[in-house]
Amino acid sequence: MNNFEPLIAVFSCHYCSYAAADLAGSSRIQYPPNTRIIKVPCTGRISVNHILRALECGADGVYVAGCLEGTCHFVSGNFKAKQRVQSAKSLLGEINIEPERVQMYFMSAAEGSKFANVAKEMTETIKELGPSPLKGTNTQ
Amino acid sequence: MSIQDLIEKTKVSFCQDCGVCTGSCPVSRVLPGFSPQQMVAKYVLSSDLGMEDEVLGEQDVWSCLTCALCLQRCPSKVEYLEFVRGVREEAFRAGNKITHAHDGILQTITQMQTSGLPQNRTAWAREAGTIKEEGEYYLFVGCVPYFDVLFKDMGVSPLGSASDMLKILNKFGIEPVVSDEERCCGHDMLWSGNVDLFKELALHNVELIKRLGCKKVIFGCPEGYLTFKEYYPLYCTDMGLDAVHFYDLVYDQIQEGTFQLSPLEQKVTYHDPCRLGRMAGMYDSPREIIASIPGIKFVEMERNREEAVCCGISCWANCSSYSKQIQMDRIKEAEATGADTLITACPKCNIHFSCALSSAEMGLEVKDLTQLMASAMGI
Amino acid sequence: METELRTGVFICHCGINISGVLDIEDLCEYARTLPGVVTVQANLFTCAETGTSEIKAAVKEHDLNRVVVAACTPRTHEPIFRASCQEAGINPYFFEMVNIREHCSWVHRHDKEGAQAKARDLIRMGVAKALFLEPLETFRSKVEPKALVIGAGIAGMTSALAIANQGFEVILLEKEVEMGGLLRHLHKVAPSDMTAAELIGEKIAAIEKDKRIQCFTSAALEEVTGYVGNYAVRFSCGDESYSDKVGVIIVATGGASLKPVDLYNYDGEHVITQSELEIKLKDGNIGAKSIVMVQCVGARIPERNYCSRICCMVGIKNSLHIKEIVKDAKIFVLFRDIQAYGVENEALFFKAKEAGVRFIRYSLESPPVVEDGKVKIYHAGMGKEISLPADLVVLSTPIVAHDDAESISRILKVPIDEHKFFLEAHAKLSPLDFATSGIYLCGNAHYPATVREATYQALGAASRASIVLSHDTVERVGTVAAVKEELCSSCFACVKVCPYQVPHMNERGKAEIEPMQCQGCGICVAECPAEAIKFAYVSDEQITAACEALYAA
Amino acid sequence: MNKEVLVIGGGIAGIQACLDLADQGMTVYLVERLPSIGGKMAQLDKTFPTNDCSICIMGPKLFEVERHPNTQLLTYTEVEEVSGEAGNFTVKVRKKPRYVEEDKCTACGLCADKCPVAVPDQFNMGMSTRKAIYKYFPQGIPSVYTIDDSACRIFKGKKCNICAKICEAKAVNYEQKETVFELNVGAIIVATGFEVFDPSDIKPYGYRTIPDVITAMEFERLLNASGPTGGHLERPSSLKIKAEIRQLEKQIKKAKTRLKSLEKKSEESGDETRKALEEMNERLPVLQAKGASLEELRDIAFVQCVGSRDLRYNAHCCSYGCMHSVKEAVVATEHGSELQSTIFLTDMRAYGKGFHQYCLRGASEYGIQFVRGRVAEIGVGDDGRPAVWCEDMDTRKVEERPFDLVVLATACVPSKGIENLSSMIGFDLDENGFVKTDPNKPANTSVKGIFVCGCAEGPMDIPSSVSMASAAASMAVQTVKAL
Amino acid sequence: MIVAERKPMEEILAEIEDFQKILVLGCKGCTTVCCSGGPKEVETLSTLIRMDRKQKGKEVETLEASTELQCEPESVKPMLENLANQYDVVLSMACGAGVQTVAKLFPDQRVFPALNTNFTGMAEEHGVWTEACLACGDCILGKTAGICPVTRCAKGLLNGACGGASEGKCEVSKDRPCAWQEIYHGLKRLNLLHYLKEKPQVKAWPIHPGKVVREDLRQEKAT
Repeated sequence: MNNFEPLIAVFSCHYCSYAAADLAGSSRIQYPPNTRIIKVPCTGRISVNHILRALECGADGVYVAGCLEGTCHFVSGNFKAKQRVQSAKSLLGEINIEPERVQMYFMSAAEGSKFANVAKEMTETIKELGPSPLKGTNTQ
Repeated sequence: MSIQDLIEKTKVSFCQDCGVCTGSCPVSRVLPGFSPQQMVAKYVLSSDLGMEDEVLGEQDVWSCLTCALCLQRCPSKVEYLEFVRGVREEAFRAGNKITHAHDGILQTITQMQTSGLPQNRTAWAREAGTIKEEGEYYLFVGCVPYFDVLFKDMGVSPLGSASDMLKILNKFGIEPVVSDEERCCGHDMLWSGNVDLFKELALHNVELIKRLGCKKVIFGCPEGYLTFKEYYPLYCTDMGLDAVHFYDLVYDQIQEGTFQLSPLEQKVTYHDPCRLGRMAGMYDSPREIIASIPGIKFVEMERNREEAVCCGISCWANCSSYSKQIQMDRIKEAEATGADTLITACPKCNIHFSCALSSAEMGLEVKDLTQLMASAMGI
Repeated sequence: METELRTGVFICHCGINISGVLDIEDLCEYARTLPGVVTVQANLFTCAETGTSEIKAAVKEHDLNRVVVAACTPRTHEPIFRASCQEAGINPYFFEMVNIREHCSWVHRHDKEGAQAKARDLIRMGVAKALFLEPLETFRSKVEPKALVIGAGIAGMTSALAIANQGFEVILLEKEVEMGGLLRHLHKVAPSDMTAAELIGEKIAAIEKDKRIQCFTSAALEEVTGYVGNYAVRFSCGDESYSDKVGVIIVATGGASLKPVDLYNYDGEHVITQSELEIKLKDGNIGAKSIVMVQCVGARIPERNYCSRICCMVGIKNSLHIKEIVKDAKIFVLFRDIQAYGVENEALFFKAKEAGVRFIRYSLESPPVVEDGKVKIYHAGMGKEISLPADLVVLSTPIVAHDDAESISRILKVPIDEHKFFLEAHAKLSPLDFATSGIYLCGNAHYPATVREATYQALGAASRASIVLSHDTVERVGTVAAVKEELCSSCFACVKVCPYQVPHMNERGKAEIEPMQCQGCGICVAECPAEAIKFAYVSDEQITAACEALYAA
Repeated sequence: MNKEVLVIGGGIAGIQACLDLADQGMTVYLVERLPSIGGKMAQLDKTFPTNDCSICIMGPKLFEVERHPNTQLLTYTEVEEVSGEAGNFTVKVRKKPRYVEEDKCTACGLCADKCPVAVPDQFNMGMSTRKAIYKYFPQGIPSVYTIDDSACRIFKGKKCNICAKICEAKAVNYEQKETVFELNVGAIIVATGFEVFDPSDIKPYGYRTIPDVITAMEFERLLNASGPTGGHLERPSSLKIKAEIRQLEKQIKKAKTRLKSLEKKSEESGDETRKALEEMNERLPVLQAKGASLEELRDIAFVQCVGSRDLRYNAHCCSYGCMHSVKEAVVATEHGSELQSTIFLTDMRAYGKGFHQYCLRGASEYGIQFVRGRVAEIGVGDDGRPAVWCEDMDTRKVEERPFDLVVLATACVPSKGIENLSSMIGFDLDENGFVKTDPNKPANTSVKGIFVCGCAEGPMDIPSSVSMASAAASMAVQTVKAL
Repeated sequence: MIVAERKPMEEILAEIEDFQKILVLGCKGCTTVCCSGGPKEVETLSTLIRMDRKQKGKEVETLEASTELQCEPESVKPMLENLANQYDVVLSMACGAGVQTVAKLFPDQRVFPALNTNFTGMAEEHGVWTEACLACGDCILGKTAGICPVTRCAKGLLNGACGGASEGKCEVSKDRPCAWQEIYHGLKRLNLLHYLKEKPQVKAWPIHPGKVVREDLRQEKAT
């Protein structure tokens, strides 16, 4: 599938990764346009259902981008997010959908280039994995 | 004066290693490897480390035209010229000599004047106009007579413009004193590092003029004027004389409108000599004189006034292909203005430009400002 | 819910920042097809007065109850548009902002249709989310009129005095035995020529005299909880532990000068640092005639790629002081770029040159080589390597962050950058604030600064802090979680996961969240097995709506 | 206790001081002599080191100053007289008439469209024109129009009042008079900023004589979307040619219509206009050919320390020149990726937070070349493009390098009105003309109760101005509270 | 409370393989508290089912609901009645009692358990539960310092330690403390060691299924 352009949902937190995305923007660091950011106050706000819902609604890949461990603005939000991403991956494994479609990343507000690299890297991995097995009619 | 004191006096330590001097220097544009900034840095460091003799023998210091463009543009106001002059003194004392042009004939003439040989400097003056034995004004003739003899074949007549000057002075009712005992003003010696000879000449001239009872010394040649005005006081105490440039006198007369000039249908441009413009600060008198000639069309060169470029040679030394290139650039710049005559106010520039023109078929003609005025005054 | 959802979409050109890459007309066209959208307008500068008044007019004209703006980042511009919605008469939280500049036009310049498709998706998601926006109110909480200042260097002391002078109490913590920070080791402070000892002596005397300042030396900050206006702080001083309530916190923990271990064979005797030179200057004997200073030692190099701003001026100042003591000292300063910015510094630079201090430039690729008694360096003037006599070599090293910066950042939950300097809210326009409201910073803790800069940064931080202290309440916006008691299964999950221990069981045996204390992170909302906690600011319905709008079938 | 404070100057420093004071409950008068606040920062396109768009990060603050309950914005106003002492200053201010009612004007811009008079626009450094009735800049606050009485025909005795007729809000009022009123304040903060040094008397640089030699601020406006070329980078020389072509085409059209009307009246004087028409028709293709031959802007030179670190003009360093040029080179590359920038400098002064990395990235990712050596002379090469003479201190080569555009990073000099303000109030100035302060009390001037912040005190970058503004605010509050 | 855990997905999917309309029925009681069968987990399970079916291209319709107490007919009956014929099968996320109540109320309705009921347990920390009570019907906790030897001792000995423990840890596995040593320490603390000397216990193990009848509460059947 060479010209397959994956659709990747990104849950990013207002204080760190959203700010990093802004910095990537103001520093004009180019990266593929496959990511769609959904802003939340903290990645701790994201539950397993949101991740599964995003996949079900047509995303080929989902990643949650939180603050560097230990610097989360809300102390433990990114740990909870990491646990929930891990549980979503194992659930997907159970219904044999590739767990690599869901990832957790950590970055600080000052790492614009890291945000861009993560976007590039995730687009590449999902391109290799191919379109989401759920592709077909969008049920709901 | 040791280089350390020289650095102190001329504030060379302020140098910001910025290279504006080299970027402006006409010589470094044609002579690769010549960088005034590097030269300064080398002398400063070697004197700091006490290795002065290692660098005093270098030739670069002589390539500098001492045209003061770098002094005028230096953002740290380093007195670059005084520094070069001081270094040349030290170099000269260490036996490092400037390479003379024209097989050193000019330098020999200056040398001979100190040996008391009687000179017939004033014969032309008696024919051209009336001069006096003593009086208020003294006309400093300088080396013009010698130039006349040496460079006759080049179509220049330095004495011609000197006699025109005398005639014009007489027209103004000034009968200056001219003396055979006058010696070369010593400008070339000062800038070639031979400061002892310069002192000797300076003291002699000052003593002569004072003996003749004159108060004001009129100069036609910018180098004499500058040397007498700025550098004689450094070595002669209580001179009691002040130097007056011929063009300033003419300028005063124009202001009073005492004489009429007949129209001249010519398109001219004017070259500011370094000694007169940048170093002595006279830009306007020559231009006023040209402007006062009715019918004349005056157009400025691209690089004029304090931005003017040197005529390529100084102290009759280091005349080489690079000086020719500087001259040709300057002449091309003059031609580009569409003028048919390039007016100069310095006998040396006149000679150098004529020399460059002689070997190239250019429509441009070089003329001395005094001669231009004389023809406008029907002399 | 309202009668009928009427959404207005406003798409911004932002000059050419957005329209340079995205086709605004096409986006407007597309937005009109979205459910609930009543009017779509494009604007050259939506954030300008013309733009906001256009929004207000559109709200009135089409009586909109939802506003979506597709422009730049909400982090800077959401407040403007919220204020416009409020003035237009709708709740400021019926507003959704879509970022099609930083996240789209600026970063996908090379793939125009990919960017266009992304912009359309983002607008669709914004409009879908807007349909589920809910109105929010603001809360008020009391402000403790007291400040905590961490670090009693020149910066800490200055801000403590400034806050006290404005009539508020201050707790000043210093981890060392005595106050003064880096200045304790300095001889003189350029250019005022006042000795460092006098300067800090003055400040310490003022602090001891001021009853409103409680000063604790060899103190350590243990724990900080709470929020702006209401921080509970616990610190130990010696072996006693104290806890108190403060309204604001100022981080003035300063920095340390790098020990140039195995650089230019530093031995602390013939090859010393500038601070060691300061001690020699204090005793007035240098014991050396020819001195070579080397700038940028351990700075502006790949592993520490920042310029420490003040070491050039320290070098120049000390070279002048040496010249005062040893008239004919021969001083060479080997530099890469002299940071003598501004009026005073440049004047001092000229003064040093005038006094005969020589400056020689070297490049990162060919640094000087320090051997005993001499320093070898390539000299551009001589066109070759020369060797400078040096019976004393002084290395100018950069200011680096203290090693306890990380622990302070964890206690206060404030970010630090890769060099461990504290990260300010905005590099240009809020250099003295943290993103967390109520916490401020100044001096070397933020970035190396001269004494003059540290002083005005400290005064500035005091002013920023006094903004909170000068009001007796601070406002909190209603972006908080709330429990729907009828759904709660009293499983205590929320009580256990909340990082701020805000939820608790109320007398009816159901979970309850105190709105003032809730920080609005949403961790409990996602954890609650009974989906009983509602978060009006970012509700599940909004997130699900955004997910559903991800993929246009 | 008089809780009122006067802030003089509406640049970023004045705005920050005003907001800090207002947020602490003081009543603040912000006096700005131009029609809108924003100062020099409003003229910037982007800012270093974050590449934020300058007006985007400043806009919210402009709104806040206008909206804040404790602030009173006095634009187009100058301070006339100051008397009294700390805690009780009486200040006389004169508000120039805008001839537009501030409360009625909705800044719709209709009047400007119709206004027949066009004059050089100072906000765009004179590179474009604005009408006699104008808004200082699009996001300007207060968002109202102003009539420039030195340009408007009404004030030259001619009849015009087009703008009054067209204005739906009936906001135009030619009879508006200047108002003078007195303020009684406890403290004053001087935030009058700086002027950009005019390099026209540095003859070797040929500013004004060589069209493609411009100042950094002019280049900033060329980069900006609301600038003279809408953000499209173009050389002033090609702009001039294009303007001439437009002018010529307009004249040809006018001549054609006049010719037609003359022939209708069958008078013989038609041939004189016909001759002029032919002559113009000949000149047009020549100009058009020249216009077509202009290739895109490729090579840009940035000349550092123009009038700075120069004992002949300003001994001090402008503190932001190096970073400003690197930023402009970086931003320029966005406008056309094949642009190549070269910066001629002596010391690279990137001393602030994130500055050094920014310059490293400028060199590695944006291909900026740094030449160690100050520019000596800018002449015109034989291909008509500006050529820069300089000695490269690393390679020692002296050469003339041609460029399409030369940007002069000019010095920072004290603002025009600072002398009479200092004589009016009595605070001292240092020998360079900036406000004199004691390093240990950086925000205090020599007069009690009068404080200073931003570039009025000395050249500094934006973060320092903002910090110092808050410092001045703190000192003002401390002084007022202590009395 | 009753602690239960979700069955592996593959087992669940196999159970409901040939059904189209699936009612995923959570319980807001114990399985919500132990985060295995609450409304959130119901949604997770039904999403996974839909995703799985979609992946296989097979039709499915999922219905989500949660009873207050699935072991209480009054809570189950009305809900399932008004959802009648909207589903072919009930996938219950309640404990065993819930599943049986549904099965009992709707005998011809296929009901599948989505969870495995583990034990009646107590919460150690968020996300960690340990077994506490076996419902033996004859509680002796009063005499064992509140530590039940039946569930806390690996072998469920009633009359004292087996003697295999070392350093207080059971010989079965290192992380399990020996119940009887803990009981000894507890009693010592409460100086009730004399309970250990009492005559050995004999447990009257209940016969399943146990039944509790509270005559004081029983509603007379309307005659």
